[in-house]
Amino acid sequence: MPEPLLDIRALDAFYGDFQALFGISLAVPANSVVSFVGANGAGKSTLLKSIAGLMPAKADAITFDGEAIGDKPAYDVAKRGIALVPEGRRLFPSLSVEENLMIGGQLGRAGPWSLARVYELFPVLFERRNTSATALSGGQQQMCAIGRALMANPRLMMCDEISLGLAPIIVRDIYARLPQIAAAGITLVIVEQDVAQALKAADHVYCMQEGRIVLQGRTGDITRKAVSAAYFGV
Amino acid sequence: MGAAAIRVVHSTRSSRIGVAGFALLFVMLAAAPFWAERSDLRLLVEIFTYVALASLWNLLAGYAGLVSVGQQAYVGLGAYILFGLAIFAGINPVWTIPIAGLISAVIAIPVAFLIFRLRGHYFAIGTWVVAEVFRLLAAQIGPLGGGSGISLPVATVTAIAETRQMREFLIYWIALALLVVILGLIVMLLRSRYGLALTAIRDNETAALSNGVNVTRTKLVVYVITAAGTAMIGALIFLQKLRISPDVAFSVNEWTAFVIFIVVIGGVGRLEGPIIGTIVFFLLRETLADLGALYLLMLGIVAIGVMLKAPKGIWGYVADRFGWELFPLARRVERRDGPPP
Amino acid sequence: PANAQSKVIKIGNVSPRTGPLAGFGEADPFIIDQVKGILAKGIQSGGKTYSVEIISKDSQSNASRGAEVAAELILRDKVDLILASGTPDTTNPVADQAEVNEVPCITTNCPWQPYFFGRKGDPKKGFNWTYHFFWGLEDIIASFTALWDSAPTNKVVGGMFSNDADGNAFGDANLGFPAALPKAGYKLVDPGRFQLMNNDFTAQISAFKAANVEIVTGVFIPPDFATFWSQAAQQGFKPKIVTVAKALLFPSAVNALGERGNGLTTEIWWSPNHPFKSGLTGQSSKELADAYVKAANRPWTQPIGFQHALFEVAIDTLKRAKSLDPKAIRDAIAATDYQSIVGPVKWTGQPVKNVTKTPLVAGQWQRKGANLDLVITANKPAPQIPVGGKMELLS
Amino acid sequence: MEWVNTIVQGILTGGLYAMFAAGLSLIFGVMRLVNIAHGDLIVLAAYVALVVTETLGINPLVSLAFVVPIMAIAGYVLQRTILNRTLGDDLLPPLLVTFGLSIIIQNALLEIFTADSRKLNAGPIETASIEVLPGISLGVLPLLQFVLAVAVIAAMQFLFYRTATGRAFRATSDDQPVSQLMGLDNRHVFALAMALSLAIVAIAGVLLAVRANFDPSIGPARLIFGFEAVIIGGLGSMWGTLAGGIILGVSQAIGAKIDPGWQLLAGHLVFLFILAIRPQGLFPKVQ
Amino acid sequence: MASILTLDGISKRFGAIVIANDVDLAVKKGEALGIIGPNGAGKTTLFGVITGTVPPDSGCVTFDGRDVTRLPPDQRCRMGIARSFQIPQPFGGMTVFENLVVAAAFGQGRSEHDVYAQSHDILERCGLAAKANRPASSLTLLDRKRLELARALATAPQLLLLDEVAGGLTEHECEALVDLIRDIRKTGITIVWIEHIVHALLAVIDRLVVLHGGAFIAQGDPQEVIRSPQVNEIYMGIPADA
Ligand SMILES: Nc1ncnc2c1ncn2[C@@H]1O[C@H](COP(=O)(O)OP(=O)(O)OP(=O)(O)O)[C@@H](O)[C@H]1O
Ligand SMILES: Nc1ncnc2c1ncn2[C@@H]1O[C@H](COP(=O)(O)OP(=O)(O)OP(=O)(O)O)[C@@H](O)[C@H]1O
Ligand SMILES: [Mg+2]
Ligand SMILES: [Mg+2]
Repeated sequence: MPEPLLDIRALDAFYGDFQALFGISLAVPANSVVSFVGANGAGKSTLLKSIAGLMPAKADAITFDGEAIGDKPAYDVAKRGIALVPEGRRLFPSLSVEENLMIGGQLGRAGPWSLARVYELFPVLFERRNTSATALSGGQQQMCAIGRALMANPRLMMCDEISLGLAPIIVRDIYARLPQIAAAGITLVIVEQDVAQALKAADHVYCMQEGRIVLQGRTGDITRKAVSAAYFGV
Repeated sequence: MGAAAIRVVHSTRSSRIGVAGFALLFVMLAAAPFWAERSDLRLLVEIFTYVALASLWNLLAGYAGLVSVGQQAYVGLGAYILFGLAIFAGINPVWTIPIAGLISAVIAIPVAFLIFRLRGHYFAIGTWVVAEVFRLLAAQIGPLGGGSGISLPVATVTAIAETRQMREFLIYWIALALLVVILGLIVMLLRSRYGLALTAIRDNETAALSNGVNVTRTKLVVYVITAAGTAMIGALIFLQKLRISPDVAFSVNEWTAFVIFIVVIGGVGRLEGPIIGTIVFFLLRETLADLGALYLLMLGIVAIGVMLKAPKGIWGYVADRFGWELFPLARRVERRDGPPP
Repeated sequence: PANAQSKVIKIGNVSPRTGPLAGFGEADPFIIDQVKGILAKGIQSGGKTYSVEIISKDSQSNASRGAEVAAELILRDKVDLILASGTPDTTNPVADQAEVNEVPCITTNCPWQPYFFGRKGDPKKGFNWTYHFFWGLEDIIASFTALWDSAPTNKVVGGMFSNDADGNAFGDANLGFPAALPKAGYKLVDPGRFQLMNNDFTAQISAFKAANVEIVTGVFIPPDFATFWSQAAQQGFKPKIVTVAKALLFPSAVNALGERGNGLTTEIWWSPNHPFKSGLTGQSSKELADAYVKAANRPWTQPIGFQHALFEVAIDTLKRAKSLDPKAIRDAIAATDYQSIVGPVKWTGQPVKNVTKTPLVAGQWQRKGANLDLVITANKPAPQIPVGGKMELLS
Repeated sequence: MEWVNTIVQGILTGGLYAMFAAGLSLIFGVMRLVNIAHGDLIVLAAYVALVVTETLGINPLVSLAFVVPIMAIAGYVLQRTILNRTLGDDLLPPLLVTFGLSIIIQNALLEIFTADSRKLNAGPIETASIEVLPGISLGVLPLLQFVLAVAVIAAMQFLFYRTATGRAFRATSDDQPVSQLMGLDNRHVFALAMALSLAIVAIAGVLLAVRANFDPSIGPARLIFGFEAVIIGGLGSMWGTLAGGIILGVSQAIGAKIDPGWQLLAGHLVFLFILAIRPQGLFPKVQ
Repeated sequence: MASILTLDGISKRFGAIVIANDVDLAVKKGEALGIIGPNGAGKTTLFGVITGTVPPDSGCVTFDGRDVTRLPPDQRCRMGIARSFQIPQPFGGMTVFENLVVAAAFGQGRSEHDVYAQSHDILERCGLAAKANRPASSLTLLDRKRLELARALATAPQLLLLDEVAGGLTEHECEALVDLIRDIRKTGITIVWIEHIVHALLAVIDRLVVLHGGAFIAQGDPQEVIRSPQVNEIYMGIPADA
């Protein structure tokens, strides 16, 4: 097996006294699509935040491209090519749509994604490029958030519930484009509630429950039923 | 599970101890004229006024989310009303205190309509400007000394009571009574529907509106009550100081900044905060004030230090650490069939 | 111990040591040191020897703090006599506290009208416990007009009075400049009271230009005067004489104006050239000023004399007091007849009860080498004080 | 003509207020930080200029070459060590900390420099003036100050809305964790903003020191006008801040013309009036 | 049956974006109406117009026979209009129970003590009773959504406006939610529900409207509307071969 792009070993995470992750270990190979499913509060978002450097962790708990980054601050992690589309979009309200995208690209990492490519992916953003990001509807905001992450030309992109609040047509659209994004050389980590969607999009799926991984496998080897069983903890 | 199966409790064990403690403290303080020195009485009056000012500001900022840096407007207003009525209408200064509260409440209403249009930082600066306007207007009232200020005629002061001692006792008791009334009112207000509404507004104004809370009226009530209370305290303070001038009566440092220090050091948004904060403030002042510039320098350092090390204030730190609460406001649900509290 | 305690006399002193008025109190440590040296062996009073304890507090240039520390001195430290100095912001609140708490009090360094009327004093009754010595508005008007009389002008005066205790007193319609100047043959242009810390004096400058004003007078704080004075130049207003109080008191403020400070005129309460000696230390004015300059390594200032005189009067009083009873001390103050470093101090009921006056002259800041020096140029109201030069016109 | 003069001079005073407000506006826009110590920092800059001019014997305007970088570094350090730790949704911590800072600066200056009134001498330029119309002379110094204010504000506006740094400022001000995800070190970005703010403070401080006497206690007096200018202009709008300053300056001049007692009052009343009509200020850029 | 809510000629635009252009809508008492539409169509804004947080440019809103166009949100809430927010807006510093008490006491204009029992009942129905004493800020997304719903219910509404309450829920959670909303319906409360999870919506509503380009481009029987080619094209996007 080739050296994984992202290697997580015994990762714990805490909110004050509350432990949200318990010794998570996993490896994400380069150019793969990995998805996480799990009930609300399972710790999926926390896992992504830990990888992105927004939660304190031990240095060697997270290795990216051979380097220990567990203790690095978020801005440093971002520079190494990890992008996160955060849960709840979190656009910058005082920036216009275009500026939101541009700030995503401000690290200046080389790669295929540019303003033009993002507008091509989401034409509505082009139409609204000069309005304030707060004036976008929920769905438009989600597109903008994805575009913003793409603008960084990341090697690893993590999407936290990107289909949340989107019209079915858009969800379909985004998932239809994921292979395209993956093909451009971006490794994808997706958190998704819709098990069917997750199984369809990913090569490998992890099921989380109460801060632990309870089931994992290649999407070909794992049945939807098994996932559901793990999912509901039955 | 039926409706009868739950009950809602306010108090905790520490709070019951707290209430008993306060009752005892009140009795002791009420008897202070019989055990304390003249200088202690005066210091206590000053402490009471600061506890009251801080508690009122805490109600406004900590509970209603109205961070005002212009409460000196009402301290000064109350004081000027006292001086005006005592000097020109010949009213006994003691009686002008409640009148000052009433008049200020009335004046606070139009002011509120103006500044309630502002939010957050803008509100803060707006209140400050209003206080400046009050100060500059006071400086234009010639009969009250204009910008020079004026002293309360000795005869007016001596007319308060027959002897010097009686006068000092009377002022002490008035201060204590005013403090107890203000604190009591705040506790009652916060435990009432208004308290709930206030916390809701502070947490999320849009949601509060959409859940039927009349946001403007709730804020107005708090603002007006605070204005009235602050004005009465202002009148009392200047009855002690005997001399008034616009710069002093409407001093942003003395009546608002120090008050904010006190509340934040003690713990904002907690009833105990202003009391703890005042004690710390006076301890510092009593020990260091003679150092002049160095004292103020140290005060600044203490304020910054507390803010950085214990952002919830001293009481916030203690309460989180040990789960103490002397005036619990939270409503806890308990099941009747569950374990006893 | 009770016996030992009764042998201590406590003097409380309140002055502005920090804040905008700190210049007034800056000599206090020096003076208190000097006085303590002299009193090392205590003082004789009513046949007994007492040691003297001086407790000095800072009013922070703030009337509210002034009242507070005065109350502390009276109630907690139980001082026998309380002193205060340095503008009405300190003298008045302290005197008010002394009056209602029935403690004898002596104050200075504040014109007597803002002291007396600012405290709602009644000239017929006066006060029971509080005494003041300094000069008054009539003196400053007299010395200013004497100064102006010495040079040819059109006698049109522009008045700049701030809306504070001093400015309102100077600009008072009955007691101040507006009433007195016409009587002295001058025409006053008074645009109105301005608020402190002003950034723009265009309105006043325009009014003065329009009225062809040649003399400017009034009361300023230093930053306001500097603003006014540079705006005047920028807007082409060139008066012949500028005589203002307060802003030109301290050498630092005048020297800060650079060349534009040369030729400005002001009132002089006390200077090293005053022909008075301290009844306590025997120092002449010159000797006192020199001692201060040596000890503090700072230029002499006018308040020094008065701060010193305040302690002189206090000690004289205590020596004469029949007992330490407040009334006895108060009576001793009333009976004072003392030669101080700022001149004789004796409360005779003139100009009003509880107030007595010291002589006042006027002079000009003139360049002497690297620094500006304050030279007495008009002494008509107090001929006993010698003039040191002649006033030069500004333009 | 007298009225024209009144208004023109009022506009120049407005330049002074805009200069005071520019640094405030910047950090208010970026960090929502109400800096109560701003006035005292201006005075601090004036003292730094005093020390620089006295030790090097140079003209105060030349001393800017030293004072600006010194203050900028001070701002960077101040933000990194203290102010960064107070930022958040709550407006109280920064309010309190900057108030604490204000009394610390005032009293430290008092301890070091005493209460003496000081002034910097810039030479003949201080009293120089140009007569633009008969009866209307404009002081060269106020004019210079006005021009500098406009230049500073134009530069700020450009920086804020046309450059990557400005974008970083705004993004970080909106959402700190997410801006970190974009590779921005929020502590550094804020410190840069404060450094820039204090660089402007340095200019304001030197101009203040040349314009009039200063002592350790005069900082807060003009602070409120700075806040008013920022708010009248609207959050995040630099040109708005300039407009706010001018509106204040002119209203005060007109007030003073009616009665000097109404000078400051007129400015405040106009401020309240504008806010009553437009609570978000005249040209808000940010909600 | 009488209309409980009518929108008459409502127009609203933000700059160049037209949210509503002379829109009419009548909601019958007891009805369950679904609203779908592309992202940004203006569905949430429409809720704002109904509840009073967004003033319409023109047109009028009638509720229960009264013109409420000029009334503030709190008053409309007390009249019986309740909403849940698309992005949950809990009172974070209060406990879950207190959140409910606020809604019940002020939404119904009753005294605090009178609503304790009722508030607790609603918490149980919404599956939040176990967390009653937890601060609302500590809730997960699902629980926040439940709290939104519970608070809206606590105001004892006649008309309940739900904005994407099913978004982000797992299938299982979603089913439970649908059951809950069905139960609410049974108590006679009129429901207007905006949702992108179409299958959840279809399980509850009687009528579906589609908002697009400032107008309702389709309305009627949910199944028919959803299958119409127009809706498929702009909203569902099911490829022809699926
Ligand atoms: N800021 C926080 N403070 C305290 N606890 C938190 C915080 N954020 C999350 N938690 C807790 O951590 C646990 C994991 O939360 P997380 O958001 O990672 O779950 P999730 O799997 O992403 O759920 P969801 O599907 O709701 O997004 C939950 O129990 C949650 O209550
Ligand atoms: N305050 C505002 N100022 C300007 N434009 C706004 C404002 N609020 C909303 N909009 C715009 O109005 C349109 C409708 O927004 P709204 O949130 O109502 O859409 P929606 O139909 O609820 O979308 P979604 O399904 O994504 O939640 C969007 O294009 C949005 O950008
Ligand atoms: Mg999540
Ligand atoms: Mg919506």
